[in-house]
Amino acid sequence: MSLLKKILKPFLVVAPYVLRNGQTVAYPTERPMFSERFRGRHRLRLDACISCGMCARVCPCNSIQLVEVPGMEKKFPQIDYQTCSFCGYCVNNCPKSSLVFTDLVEFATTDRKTLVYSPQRLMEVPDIKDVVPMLKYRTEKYLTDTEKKFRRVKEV
Amino acid sequence: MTHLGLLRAVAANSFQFSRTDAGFIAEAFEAVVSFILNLPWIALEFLQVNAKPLTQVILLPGLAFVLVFAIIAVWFERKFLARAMLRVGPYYCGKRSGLLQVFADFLKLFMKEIIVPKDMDFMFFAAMPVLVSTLPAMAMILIPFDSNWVLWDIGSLSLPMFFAIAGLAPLLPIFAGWAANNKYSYIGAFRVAYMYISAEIPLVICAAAVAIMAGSFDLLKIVEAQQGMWFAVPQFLGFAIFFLGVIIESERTPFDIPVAEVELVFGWRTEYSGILFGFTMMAEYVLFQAWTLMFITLYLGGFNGPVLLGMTTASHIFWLLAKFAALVVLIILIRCVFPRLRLDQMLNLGWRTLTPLAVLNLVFVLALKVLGVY
Amino acid sequence: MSEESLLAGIKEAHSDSIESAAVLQPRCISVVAKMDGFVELAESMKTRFGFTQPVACGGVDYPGEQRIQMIYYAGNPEHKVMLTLRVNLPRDGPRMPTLTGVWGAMDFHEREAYEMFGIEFEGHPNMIPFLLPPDWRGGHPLRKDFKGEGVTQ
Amino acid sequence: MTEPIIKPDVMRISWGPQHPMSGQTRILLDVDGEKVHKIIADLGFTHRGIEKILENRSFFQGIIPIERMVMADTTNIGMGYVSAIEKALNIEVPERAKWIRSLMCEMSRINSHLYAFGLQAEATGYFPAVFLWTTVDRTILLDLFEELTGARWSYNFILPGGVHKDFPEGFQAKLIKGVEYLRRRFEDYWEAMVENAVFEARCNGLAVLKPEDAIRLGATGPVLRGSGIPMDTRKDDPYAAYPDLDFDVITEPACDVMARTKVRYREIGESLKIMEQVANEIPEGPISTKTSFFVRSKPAEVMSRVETARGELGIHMYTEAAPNPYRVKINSPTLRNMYVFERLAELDEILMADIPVVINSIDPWYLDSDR
Repeated sequence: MSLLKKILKPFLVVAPYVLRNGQTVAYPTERPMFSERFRGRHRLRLDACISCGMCARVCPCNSIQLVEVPGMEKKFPQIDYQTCSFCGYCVNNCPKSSLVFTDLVEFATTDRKTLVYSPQRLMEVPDIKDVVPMLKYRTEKYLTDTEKKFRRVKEV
Repeated sequence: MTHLGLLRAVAANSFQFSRTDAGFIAEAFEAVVSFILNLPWIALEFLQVNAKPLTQVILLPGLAFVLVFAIIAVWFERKFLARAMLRVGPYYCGKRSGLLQVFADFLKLFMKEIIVPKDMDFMFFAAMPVLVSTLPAMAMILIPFDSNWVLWDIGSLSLPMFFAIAGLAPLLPIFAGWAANNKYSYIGAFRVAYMYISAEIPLVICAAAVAIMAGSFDLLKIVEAQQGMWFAVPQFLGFAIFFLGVIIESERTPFDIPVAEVELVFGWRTEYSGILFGFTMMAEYVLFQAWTLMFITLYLGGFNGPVLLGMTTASHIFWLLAKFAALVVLIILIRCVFPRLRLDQMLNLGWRTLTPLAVLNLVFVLALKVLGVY
Repeated sequence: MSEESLLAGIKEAHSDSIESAAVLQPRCISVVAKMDGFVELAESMKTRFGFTQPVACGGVDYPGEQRIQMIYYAGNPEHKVMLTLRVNLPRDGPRMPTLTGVWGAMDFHEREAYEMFGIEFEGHPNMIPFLLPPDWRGGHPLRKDFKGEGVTQ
Repeated sequence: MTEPIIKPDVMRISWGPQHPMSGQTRILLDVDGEKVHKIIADLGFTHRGIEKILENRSFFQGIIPIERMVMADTTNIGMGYVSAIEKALNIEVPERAKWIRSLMCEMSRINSHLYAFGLQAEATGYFPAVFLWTTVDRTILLDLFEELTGARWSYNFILPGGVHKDFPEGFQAKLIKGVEYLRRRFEDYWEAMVENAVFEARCNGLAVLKPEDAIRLGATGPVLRGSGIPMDTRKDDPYAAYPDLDFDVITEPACDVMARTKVRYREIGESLKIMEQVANEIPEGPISTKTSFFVRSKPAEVMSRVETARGELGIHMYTEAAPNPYRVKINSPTLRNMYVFERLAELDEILMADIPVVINSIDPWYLDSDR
């Protein structure tokens, strides 16, 4: 009898899942919203940077270099995202908070040289709509409403 | 001169073509020209005579049925399993339904290189997937879709013939596994051998019980005998055994032991690539189709069902296909629910449980027959 | 204090084959053994003092003092104390008897020490490279003078 | 690795590293038909020399490579390394930081156990449902991690001296919500997988590791507890806030693959209990003591042991007057359990079909064993 229960019970558990909705985020049309502390691409505020070089010294992956910027006297950090591990040491140890994280994660490119971001490129963060043109919805996270389909939170 | 006579003349003359006889050449030329000119009429006559078998070969138990089922079943299985896994399944090809993904995958498999490993018997290796996918399809021509919609009506030989043709299928994976010259294929092939023998014997005993109950080996008569009550009711044991047997024969979870992906890389299919791999995948569905149809014919009343809209043949075909679809959904659901059994457990199940129970079922049916209930 | 009493027992029983012994930190004792009678000491650790659970072994290189210290880690499941049993080896051509006869699980770890430090274990059943590729020619990576040369042949 | 000579009467199969279930390792199997006579593990495909890398990094920078040892279980590994640093440098950790550390360790443990649980399902051929369910449920934990630390996989949130940041606003409520959700989900796992007749048939009585063998072969973690021995570093050598937390050491007496699976299942329940306790009872206070990034240490030798999801991780660290450690010896749990796996073929009868089930019952993570 218990064997029969062990054969039939899994059916009753699994079968309702077929009627549930998938939990997949259909990426180019949907994109999850990240939290405030999310470590995505950096943004550099050139006016606040004092060129102390702390970020380059603390970087465990040696992906930060100080380079010259045309038209400026000082040197500014250039980040190589081929090796960056997004550990956040540079952001934490920045004395003037001139390096901050954004929630941009779209790094895909056809040339790996373009993954080396110069200070000028680090300065401006592109709009998400320009990076992912097919994006229609930003979705909320699982924890808020797991059992249902993601509510479309806000249209981009 | 009838067209057939003309054909015969052409055939007879062509044997003598080596003689350089001018008159003969002119005659032959004339015959060929008249044959070509009469070709449309020959074709028309051929079609007139063979309209129904042709439809059957091309449409219902034939090519279109097999291909459409394979396409729909692959698509459905992927979508269905994805739902059970909380995924969405194929999504982008074909407007979110993912139906075109199957065609895209087929095209991809077709384009891919067929990798030929070293020291293998290539002709043997390449022939097997094609045969594996066509043999069960040949067994399907015996299935009655209606009392006058049977492609190969051989009367009281049809049930043994089905087992004879479908019983050949397990031989081919064994050859394929041997030909591939790979250790995993080899183990997979031997698993096939063990598994099919243990499964086929209870299946045959169950089929024998059905034949005794119906009083005939003719599949049509078996179906007609189930007009009052499906054989699944008096022979519940046989029904359950044959259901397990269908899953075993079509190598589906929990009995996909010969191709167990996480144990043997892909069992006897390991070395296949490109379109040959496509054929082996196709074979799984064709086997599945043939055995499920047989199962319905033997136990679930075949094409029996209430006549809809006064169209007897159409409604019979509809009922058979409806039962078929329901079974397919059930068997695919089983795939989401159960893990795979081990080979020794499977053999224990086959020899120690299913075979005695099948014999018990046979005895029960004989008792019913002797007591005159049936 | 279980580790104190254990340590006292060890010191008393094996005073002649122990160079020094101390409590490294709570629940961890450190015994530095002499090369002579090392296997017997380990055997006695296992049978008499209950260090039946092998954990690992590894080495530390001291190029300034021209020695390599081989450390065996073993646990005592009863008192939950970890033993580090050490022995000093010369830096060039270090050889020592294997402890796989005492703790079978040291098999993998001794093979690792063999390729990482170049310590030869006499009587080891399967002394072949473990983590490094079989055609490795770059020397012994965890020695302090390894600079990464010859890594790519 | 050089292969021992093949006996003529037995077939030797190279299982991995291209096998769908093997992971990044190769296992040589001597099989006679379906029966496995001998298992030889060939490790080292993912050796990266982490011990050598750590010698060349400052204490803070070393956290990043060492967390790459087990990606599903980064916090526990980082916890071991950081507590070794703290012992070497004599850094005091505030009480609240300890509680946050315990919370993260437990979340990490659930994450890793869920992955192991799903792989166990997949190894028995139960691919469709449970592996993907655990993947979906791990997303809950990853979201919580992201809310707290900002990263979804490798956090380096536990730093010498405390933790990086305090809870964000409303985080405790989310924790409770997540715990409740996971509790609900685990009932499904139990009924669909552990109580499944076919799964039981596959796992019951398979690869029995008797308690004395488990000790003798040096098993650790859920493998040891699945053999009925209540050894858990969180109790034996407490670290972080574990002395103040209320939890049980899970053991199962059956000693087989099923027992190990059940240990993981029930340990997830204990971890959820701890998560709930932390969310409700966490003390107020500072979260870290100020520690310089380029801190220099004194000569010292310390040993830190933590209970990761796979078992006891030992970090034996030697320091001298320098900003980086002199030598770090990592006693990884998977390497110990791999030896147990190698010997299992001698202790119990294992069939070819059982190999993926048995190897996933010890929950191997080859980046951990190869370092």
